[in-house]
Amino acid sequence: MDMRSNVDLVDRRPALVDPHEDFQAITKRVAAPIEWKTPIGWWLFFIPSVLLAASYGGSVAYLVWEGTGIWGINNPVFWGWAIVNFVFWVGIGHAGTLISAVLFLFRQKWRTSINRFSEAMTLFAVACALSFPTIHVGRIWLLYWVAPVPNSMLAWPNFRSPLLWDVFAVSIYGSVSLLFWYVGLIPDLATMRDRVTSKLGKFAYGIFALGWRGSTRHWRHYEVAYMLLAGLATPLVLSVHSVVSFDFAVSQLPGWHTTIFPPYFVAGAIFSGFGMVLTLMLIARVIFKMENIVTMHHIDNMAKVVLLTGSIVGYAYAMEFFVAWYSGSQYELFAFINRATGPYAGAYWTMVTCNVVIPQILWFQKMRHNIVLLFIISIFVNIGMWFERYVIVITLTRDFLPSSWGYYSPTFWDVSCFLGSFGLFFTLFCLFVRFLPMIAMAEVKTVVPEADPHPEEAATGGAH
Amino acid sequence: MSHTFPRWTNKIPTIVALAVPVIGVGVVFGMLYWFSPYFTDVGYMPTQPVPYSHKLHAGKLGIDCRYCHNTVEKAAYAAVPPAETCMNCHAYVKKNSEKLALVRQSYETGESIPWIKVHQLPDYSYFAHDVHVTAGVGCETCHGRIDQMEKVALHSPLSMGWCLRCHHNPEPNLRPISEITTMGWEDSPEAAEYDWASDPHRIRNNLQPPQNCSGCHR
Amino acid sequence: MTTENETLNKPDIPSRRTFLSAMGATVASLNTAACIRKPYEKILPFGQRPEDRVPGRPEYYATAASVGASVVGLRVRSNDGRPTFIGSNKQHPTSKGGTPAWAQATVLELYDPDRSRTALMDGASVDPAGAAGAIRAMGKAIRDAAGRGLAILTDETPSPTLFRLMKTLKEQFPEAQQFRHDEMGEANGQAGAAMAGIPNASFSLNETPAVIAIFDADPMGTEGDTCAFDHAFASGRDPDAPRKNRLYVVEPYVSLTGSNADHRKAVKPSEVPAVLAALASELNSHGYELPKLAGADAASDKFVKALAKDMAKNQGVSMVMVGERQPPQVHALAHMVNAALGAYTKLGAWTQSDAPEFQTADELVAGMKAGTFKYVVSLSGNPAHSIPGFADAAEKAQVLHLGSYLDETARIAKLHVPKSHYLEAWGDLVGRDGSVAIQQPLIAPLHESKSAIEVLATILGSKESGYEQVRDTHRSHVASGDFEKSWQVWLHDGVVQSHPVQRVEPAIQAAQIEGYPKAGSSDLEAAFIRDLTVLDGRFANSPWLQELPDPVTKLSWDNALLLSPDTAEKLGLKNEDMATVTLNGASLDLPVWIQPGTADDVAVLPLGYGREGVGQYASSGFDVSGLRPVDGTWSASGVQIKKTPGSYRLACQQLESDQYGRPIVREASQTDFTADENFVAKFEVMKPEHIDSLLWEEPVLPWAKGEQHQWAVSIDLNKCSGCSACVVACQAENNIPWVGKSEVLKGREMHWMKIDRYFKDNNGQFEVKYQPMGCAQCETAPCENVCPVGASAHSPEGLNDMAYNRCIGTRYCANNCPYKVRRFNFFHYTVRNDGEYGMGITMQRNPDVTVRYRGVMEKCTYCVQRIQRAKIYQKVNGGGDTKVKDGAIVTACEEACGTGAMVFGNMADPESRVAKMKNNPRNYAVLAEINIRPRTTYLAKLTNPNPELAEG
Amino acid sequence: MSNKTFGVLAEFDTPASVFEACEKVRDAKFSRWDSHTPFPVHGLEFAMGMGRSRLPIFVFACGISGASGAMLLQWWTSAVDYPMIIAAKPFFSWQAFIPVTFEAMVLFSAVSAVLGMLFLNRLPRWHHPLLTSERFKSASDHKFFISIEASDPQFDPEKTPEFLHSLGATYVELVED
Repeated sequence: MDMRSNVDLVDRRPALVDPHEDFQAITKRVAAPIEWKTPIGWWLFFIPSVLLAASYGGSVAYLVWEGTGIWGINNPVFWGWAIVNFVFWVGIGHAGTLISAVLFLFRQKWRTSINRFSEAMTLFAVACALSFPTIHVGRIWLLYWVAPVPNSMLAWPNFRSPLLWDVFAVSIYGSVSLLFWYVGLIPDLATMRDRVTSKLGKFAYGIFALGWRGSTRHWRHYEVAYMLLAGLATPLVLSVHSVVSFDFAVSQLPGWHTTIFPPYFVAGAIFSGFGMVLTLMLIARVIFKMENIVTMHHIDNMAKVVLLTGSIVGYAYAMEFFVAWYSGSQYELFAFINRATGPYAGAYWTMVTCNVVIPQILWFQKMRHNIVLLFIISIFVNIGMWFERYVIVITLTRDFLPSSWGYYSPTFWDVSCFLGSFGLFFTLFCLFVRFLPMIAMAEVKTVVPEADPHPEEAATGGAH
Repeated sequence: MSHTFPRWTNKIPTIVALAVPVIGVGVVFGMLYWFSPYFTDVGYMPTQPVPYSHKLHAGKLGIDCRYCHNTVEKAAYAAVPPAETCMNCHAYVKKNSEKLALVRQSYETGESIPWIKVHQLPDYSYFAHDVHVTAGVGCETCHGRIDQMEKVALHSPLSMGWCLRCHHNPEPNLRPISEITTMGWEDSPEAAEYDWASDPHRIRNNLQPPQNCSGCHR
Repeated sequence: MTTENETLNKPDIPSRRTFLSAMGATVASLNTAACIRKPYEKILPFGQRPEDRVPGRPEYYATAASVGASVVGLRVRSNDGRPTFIGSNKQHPTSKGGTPAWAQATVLELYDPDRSRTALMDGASVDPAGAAGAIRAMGKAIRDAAGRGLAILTDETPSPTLFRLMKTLKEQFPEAQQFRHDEMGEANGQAGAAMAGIPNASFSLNETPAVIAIFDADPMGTEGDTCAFDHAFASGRDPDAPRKNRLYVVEPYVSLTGSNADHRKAVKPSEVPAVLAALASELNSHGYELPKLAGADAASDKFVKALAKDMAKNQGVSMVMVGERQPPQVHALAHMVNAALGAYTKLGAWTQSDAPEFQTADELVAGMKAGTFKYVVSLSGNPAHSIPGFADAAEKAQVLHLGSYLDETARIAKLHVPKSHYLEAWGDLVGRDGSVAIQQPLIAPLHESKSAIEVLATILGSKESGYEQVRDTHRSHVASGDFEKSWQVWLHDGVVQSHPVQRVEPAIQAAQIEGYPKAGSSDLEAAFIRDLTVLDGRFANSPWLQELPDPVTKLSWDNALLLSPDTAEKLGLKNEDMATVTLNGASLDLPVWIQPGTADDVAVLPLGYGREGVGQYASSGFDVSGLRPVDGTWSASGVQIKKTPGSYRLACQQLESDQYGRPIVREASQTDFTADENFVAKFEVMKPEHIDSLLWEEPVLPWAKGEQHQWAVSIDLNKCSGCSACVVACQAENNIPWVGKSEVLKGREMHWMKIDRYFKDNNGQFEVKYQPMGCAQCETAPCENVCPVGASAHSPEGLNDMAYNRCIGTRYCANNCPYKVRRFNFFHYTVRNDGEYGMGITMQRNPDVTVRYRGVMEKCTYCVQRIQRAKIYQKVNGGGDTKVKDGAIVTACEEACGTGAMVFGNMADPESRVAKMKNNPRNYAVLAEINIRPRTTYLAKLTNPNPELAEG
Repeated sequence: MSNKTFGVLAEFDTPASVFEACEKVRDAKFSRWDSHTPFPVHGLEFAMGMGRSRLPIFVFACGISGASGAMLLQWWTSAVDYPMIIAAKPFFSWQAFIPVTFEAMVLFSAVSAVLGMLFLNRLPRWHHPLLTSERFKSASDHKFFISIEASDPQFDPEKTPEFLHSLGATYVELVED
């Protein structure tokens, strides 16, 4: 019987990886980017990123020295881009864990080619996200007061505050994602340890490989632990963006005080996350010649997810208006009409176009398979989702009393902090793709046909 | 081929596993003590421009606190007395003492004696002596045995937690109004069986020490 | 507390030393607010403590201040020798316990670093001795010349001592001449009164008229005894007032008075006389003996007819008022109308002023040009700027300038002497009703300054001590021997009881008035107005008043060319466009601001801004005085306005003027109210029973557990004229920084209290609604819930405490505040103020209020420092009774408010004023529907329209 | 390098072959042995005669303690130690405390899962004899191994390697300790 048929004998679907890849080939291909001499393309990304990241550091230093007044925030818009960026990054940070955890639980084997990649993205996005609420407070040197540690003031944090929930939710989300990502890395680190020749390499990979020996006795606990982490990360990923949405929903401001925020935020998060994964994946796949492992099949699936979540988000936009009208509260209704027609209508319609209209193109498979187009769409999704958060925050300009209405415009420092965070993100990302296996080798190997210890049963259709 | 890591490295995990919790707890409670006024402030004893001895005046001579700090019952500040007050006696007693030169000078020229502040609250917290005194909190309770201090030293941390503990539960620190300035009353036998609630001489028995922010921060 | 007053005039008063000690504390607070390591502090006790001085306990002294001839009685607080807050003197008859915004700001003016500090002789500074010598020398020279060639120029400050000294001067040296000029004065009014046969007398309003017709006057804002008028007006707005009043206003621009009108008619300045004439002739046809001036009836219309009818109906209790901006003839006619209506007999009294005879400014200039004057002694003001031609004529004379700033006059003066602030020098002031108040200093002069009295006395060669001079003036008023005793009483009360008042019965002859102005031209007219915050510019260097938004336009830090919407459209101008205004030769570029309610074809030009070389703040805005006609009239025709390229950003503090149909300011007419007492309920968005159905039970509401104090505020929108004195008072009391124009433009002003104002188009008639808005101490405060560190929590007495030193600055609370009354220190504004104002601002600061650090949220807590002080006082001195009496605590805003619009008190005490107000049917809470349960509630506004004019 | 033997190492080419080999080794009643694969081979642990991992119970316990600990902390700080009136809500407003409780639960269980796994696997162990074998490097790439330790009672320096050869090992070597 032909073990190289184009059908994955394990689950009778189109092969997840190019059937001509065997274990060794996979290892080679995945390890290649790390063993190559650094490609020019990498430097082209890395150097600008580092510069941007440095500018972020500079901006933050000036911010702490001078005060948050250097931003465009004012009364009534006390939260500006800082919070917009925070929610934007947290949102992006969702796809990773979702792909790894949820798809893992649902036994979606196609995830194996992209989960490592998107988990890394999650981590770096969350790192950027965490930086914003940290620097946006007025007295950053007292931020430790949010931690419930005994002190000589006998004072404790206020656990009723959504912001405190946020502190816990996002930081814990970050830590758990890190664990999840690292646990997944251990076997591949071992692989690298066994491949590298340099002393430093052996040492570095050796340390983090923890002396992994691929022992079945280890795999046994390892698989359970990984399963449990996936099981925990799944509710976590849903809770985090719900909690983030509470920052707005728990307040009583028109346009913020909405019960649909949690689901709507989560959908938006997945949407933006997949958008970002696509953006990065499409680049990396080309630069590092991963077409055989990250196949059209994967890309097509991701495009479908984008289409689905994008439509959910669109539905939420519509629903907001309905609820605002149905609530009978003149403040609510005004807030939403003002979004679409007020001084910031531009931002609103940008959001709608990028998030709802443009993704509809993906109904057509032809489009889903057009890499360039897909890339452009993914960029639009990123833009649109940033504007979604901007639109929400900017609702502050017109709340209850017309006497307190105002306007908001960002300053140079708002922009520099925002761009700077991208610098941080891409710097980390470049380092990741250069020094760590960006695809989970061990996992990919499990979905290769030869991975099955009972080929003959499989061939004769033996059940599993 | 040789090992990348020597054998002893296998012990590291055990060591870390044992050390981390210890260090963690250590840091938290270390900060709680070494970063708090209990450690940083208590015992602060600067040398004053005039070597005035409370031990002598308040202790040996038994001058009542209110003779000099005469605003303690009617104002927030228990004011440091003007040189005038010193001169009431020292115009006759030790009139030529070197130590008193500064006092005499201050009395004549009106220039202030630059006393160094010992009991120093941050400017965002407001303390009123008068209300505490009328509630029956003795000098000793916060300032300690002044009558035994040659140089005045800080007796209490004056930290928020320290204040609050008494505001949560003032009873143990209350004494008869007549004993306000008595030093050493806390250790005396009558302190043991004193029941503030049934004291007929108290001006008021309905104490409600504030525990909300604006009680002290304005 | 009065025993110390003597010590104040003795040379050795302990002022500067106590500053230093206080300084230590305040400066240190800047560091400690950040919880950085404690700084090293010293205690600086007195060498000999003044009697009754308790360190740290504030003391209060009665004194008085004046602008023009308007006197305000004050009760000033002093902390350790530093005047820190201007309170109101409830006993003063002409201010009736009110304080205008400018009076509140004078406490900062005292410490203004731009005040001139040393005397200048020919521009070179001289030591105090030298200056005194120079004045004495000049005095000697003058006396030797028997006063020949002496011109004394003063403003309208009504000081009996000054009057006495001038009279003695005139007696001793008949050839000496005395002139008077005051931009805030009432030259036209006095001329008009003289025409009508009541020279040198003043009218004081004692009770509210039933019908008030204002002709281009602003008795609430910038003219006359504003507090007295506000008080009288407010007393007639209550539904249960013995006499309700109705306010008609005819004016070219929206004055503060106009913004409170029941009926308002916007006409060009030159048309105002015609309207009054029309009213006169209408009244004539109602049988009053009043002239029918030529063409008067032409100006008559529905408004005038209704007004006349209304006045006739209220015979004796209705009156007209004409403003300083109108020529004397119009005033004269007004007096005739009032006499005919019998207003002067019932509503108030005329008092004979004991001021000497004065000549006018242009006579002075003429004399100077002619070289008649060798010595010109300018005791006040800045004549080189305010009197056209003075500067050029000055070369011929030696000018002695007594002034607070090194202004235009100081620069041309032979000898400039710094002028003492009224908080630094002895003086006295007589009000329009003849009541006299003693000005007692709270502090020795900070700089080498002299008061007008001292300078004049020196020139006269009399006793140079202002203290002695003032005492001499009033010694005679005490019949019996114990002058000292009554002197103490006067100082304590702030009013001289036994001062003789000479009332006059106005004998107004109903003759024809010569040269009554004819109806106005058809072209564009300019109207120069006094600014509502900096007045004529004398307070232009006060950052508080610069940042205080104009109650009507809400502009701060600038003046602008105000135009009506139609006129602006006609000229193709919109907000913040630059326009060139050309008027008799002179021209000026300034920005445009469209103000609804302004009369068409009128260019309104507020005075007092853009003063170069006075101080760091005075230069902001545009100096329109250059456009003003040389004769100093207040309006002129023949203005050209054309758009010029470029635009200019104006710092407007309220960008929306419409209520968008939201029930924020609730109002009804008196008649509708009597028809339905509970009309406010009609506005409710949600039914109370729906609001109260909560998800959680409320076990921790301590106010449900019989706490004896429950603080609350009630604001009667009927009584609030929008004067904004409370805003400045709040700023002074609570160490609120100013942020400057650039920050205001970003929307970062720090005022804890703001006066929201909304415009309303009441079928064609332009109306303004005011609503004071500060933290309402919501019981279910949205801000508290969201603070991650619990920096904002409730006190059991219902206060929404804000612990500045716990705040880490997430700003979530401010986002979640439905009233947006929380203020954030985006920058270190405190330190910025210190940088600009130096030690001055630190001296003014209230030691009982924390100075806030950068990155910290702040807001109103009902002056919690005053609450705590009163509670502690009660606990210490109450002998077991810890319940604070109603009225024992007065918040800063309440203290500044003369009309009693704002009442703070204990809700839990059913007898308290505030509890009673909460039971008033007009009581309502803004945004009650979101169940925040504000402790600050409002009494709905009641208008009193004339039924005949009500329907459009 | 000491001459003490750690054990014998046998190399296999396919998952299938190592799977069968493991079953045989298991039936031969070896106790101190192990198999090494570059990825978890489906069901191999059962082929080696091992049961399910007990990790989940441990994780569950930690999760519960994390959750209850968090709720306890919130209750004590805001209702007992220093109760403050916040927006007129109950001192112990448990509804508002749920998010933090949940997050703590997740954190505790996640950390315990990882630490528990490392503990049960006695990892990290950087120094291990097998890591010295050149051939063994491919255990993390494409080869499959069975190692039988010398400390196993049935171990015999001659017989055991032959036994492994007989199971179809493509290569067998002795590993020094």
